Amino acid sequence: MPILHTVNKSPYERNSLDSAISHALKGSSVIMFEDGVYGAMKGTAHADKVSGAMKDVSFYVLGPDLKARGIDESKLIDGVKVVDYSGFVQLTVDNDKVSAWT
Amino acid sequence: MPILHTVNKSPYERNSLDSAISHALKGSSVIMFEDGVYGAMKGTAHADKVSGAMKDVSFYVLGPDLKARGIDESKLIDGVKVVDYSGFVQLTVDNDKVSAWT
Amino acid sequence: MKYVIQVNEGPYNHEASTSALNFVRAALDAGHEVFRVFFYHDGVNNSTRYTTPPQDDLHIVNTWSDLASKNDLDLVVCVAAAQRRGIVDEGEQERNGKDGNNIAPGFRISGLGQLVEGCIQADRLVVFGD
Amino acid sequence: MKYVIQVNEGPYNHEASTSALNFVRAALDAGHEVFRVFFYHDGVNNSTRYTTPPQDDLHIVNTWSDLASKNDLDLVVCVAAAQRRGIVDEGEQERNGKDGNNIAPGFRISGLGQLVEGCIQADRLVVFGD
Amino acid sequence: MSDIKNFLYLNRRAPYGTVYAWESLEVVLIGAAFEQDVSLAFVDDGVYQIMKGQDTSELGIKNFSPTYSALGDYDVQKIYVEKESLDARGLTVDDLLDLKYEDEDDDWAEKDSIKVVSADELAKIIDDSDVVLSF
Amino acid sequence: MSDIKNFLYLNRRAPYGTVYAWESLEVVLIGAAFEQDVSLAFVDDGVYQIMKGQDTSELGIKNFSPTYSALGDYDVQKIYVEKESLDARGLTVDDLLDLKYEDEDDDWAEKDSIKVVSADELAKIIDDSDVVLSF
Repeated sequence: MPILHTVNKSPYERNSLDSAISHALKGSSVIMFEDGVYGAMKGTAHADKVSGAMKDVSFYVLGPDLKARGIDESKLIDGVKVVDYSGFVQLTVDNDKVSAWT
Repeated sequence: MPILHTVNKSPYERNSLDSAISHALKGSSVIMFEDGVYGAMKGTAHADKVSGAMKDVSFYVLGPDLKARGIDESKLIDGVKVVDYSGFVQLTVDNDKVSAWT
Repeated sequence: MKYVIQVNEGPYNHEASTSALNFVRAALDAGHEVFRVFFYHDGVNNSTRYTTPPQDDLHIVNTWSDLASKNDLDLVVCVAAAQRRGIVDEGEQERNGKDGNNIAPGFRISGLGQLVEGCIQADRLVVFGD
Repeated sequence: MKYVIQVNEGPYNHEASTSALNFVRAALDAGHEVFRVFFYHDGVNNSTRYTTPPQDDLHIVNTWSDLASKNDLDLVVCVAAAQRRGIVDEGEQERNGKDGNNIAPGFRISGLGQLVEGCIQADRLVVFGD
Repeated sequence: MSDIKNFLYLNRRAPYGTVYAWESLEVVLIGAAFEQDVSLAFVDDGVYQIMKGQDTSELGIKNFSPTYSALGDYDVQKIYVEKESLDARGLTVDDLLDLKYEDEDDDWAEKDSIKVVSADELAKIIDDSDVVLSF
Repeated sequence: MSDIKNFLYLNRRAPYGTVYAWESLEVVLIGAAFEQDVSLAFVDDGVYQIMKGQDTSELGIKNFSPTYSALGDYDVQKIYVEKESLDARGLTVDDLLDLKYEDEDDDWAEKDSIKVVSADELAKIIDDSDVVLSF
């Protein structure tokens, strides 16, 4: 039963992304949105955790929140997929349930 | 000009305590209150940061917030001083200004 | 797919209510059903008709009201959370002896059971919060 | 010592307003002057008379009102923040065409300049927030 | 899908600093009337919610921690506490409230509600639930 | 104490996720009328507030980042950005808005407002201020 984990906080300010990754089983997905999108940037203190988890977990980031914050897609960690709100909705369809890590 | 730094967030959830300590000059004080009081407990993943900073910085914790959370004073890091609200007020008198780290 | 959406933060202070609005719109556009939007914690503050945000910013409360009226959405405000925070409809006004009310069109105040029942009825719960 | 106190969060959702109340009481008890309490961000939600918290919990809004009346406190609610969040007094009601108002006794709505002026006048600013 | 769903209440915040702990508990109490399969998990700062000896009298606010002890009467029997979260905070199960329920299948014997689980076990508990309510 | 105080606005939050960044800026703009000595510091996630290229159109909310470029006109000339915060986030000053002011003591020459400082330097800037407004 795949799960979509949602993360809406910056990994520098809160422990949300860490907690989501620690509790994400193989085959589940994580979407970063709101201030959570900073967790999708490469070359940062937190990027290795996302890259390291990527063999088991799929990572997504919400495009409209990236744009609001001036983050170009070229700055994203390789393998993180950008979705818009309709893609976010589709992820909640494709997974059996949603777990929010705030 | 000594400063009182206030920290009201748990060190596990937020970066407030870390930030306060990184910006506290010798002779300044830090008071932990609200969920910040968890930063005053010994034997934890964050206790070394407080102990390590203690030669330059004085640490205080708000008693009423400790009691609310069921933290006995025997569980505090050595050298952290417990104050009540009137002690908190006095700290804002004894220092020249207050900087809040939320 | 049938959704229940939980909104935990008030407008403007956190992005949560804007995110929930955008999610609900996208879900409706994709042909899904939004069975209920449940406002809890400070989320109850999405439902006051007393807001006057700057004209160059999104009017979050009116956007909820419009969305509800166009799509027949069930916008439920938790009564216990509303009482703590000062959201009042006509019934609450009378019950609690208030001299007015502030609930916006399209919202209704009801119990926490509406959230639990929504989770039982719906296929998915999506939470927007701090 | 002369204080200005800034309160950034609404009642109940965060401990900030309770902490501010306890601090203000202790400062007054110690003979200090509280020049102004300034409510900003979601802190403006401390000032609605529409709340009805459970009887076994602290009534935060009434506690502010009582404290203000007994100590002649200046409780100032930021107008820009209040407009975004639905806090209305008689003046704002008229200006923004609202059908009522919800401000509690002892609070007044005014501009951000009141915070800056408070910081200039006072010896200490103490911030309670999230 | 069966008529009864597995509800998991995922509690990650400390008490009193924010209202989430208390308003989560209010959902659990109301939700009990719906006779679903309910579990509570305490992880990250959520483990602080069930520390014993809480006394809010000096703050002047409501102490809601006694309510956790009543959960057994609401048929809440599965309370998971994450070991990694306890360890990082220097806590053991002895620091927590002694939460019990009466097992109707075992002649109403009083049993412990709290079960300490690893992060991996908690991940599976989340996986096994139908609805995750995060607070 | 002199008639003019040193005001330091300490910005530690990312924009849009919460309102603090924008409502901090509103205080700075209003405060300018009081002709105090004003500095802004961006530290921790606060450095994200002044990233260039912000575009909120797809979210449908107000983009307030152009306002930072107007700060020079409000006589805000000292904008400190913490190096450690930039480094941890993989950012350099090239990722930030190009904030300028006109120096009236130097024939209105256009100068950079942003100065990148270390955590130690920022600690001293905090120490040198009279009032610290934290957002």
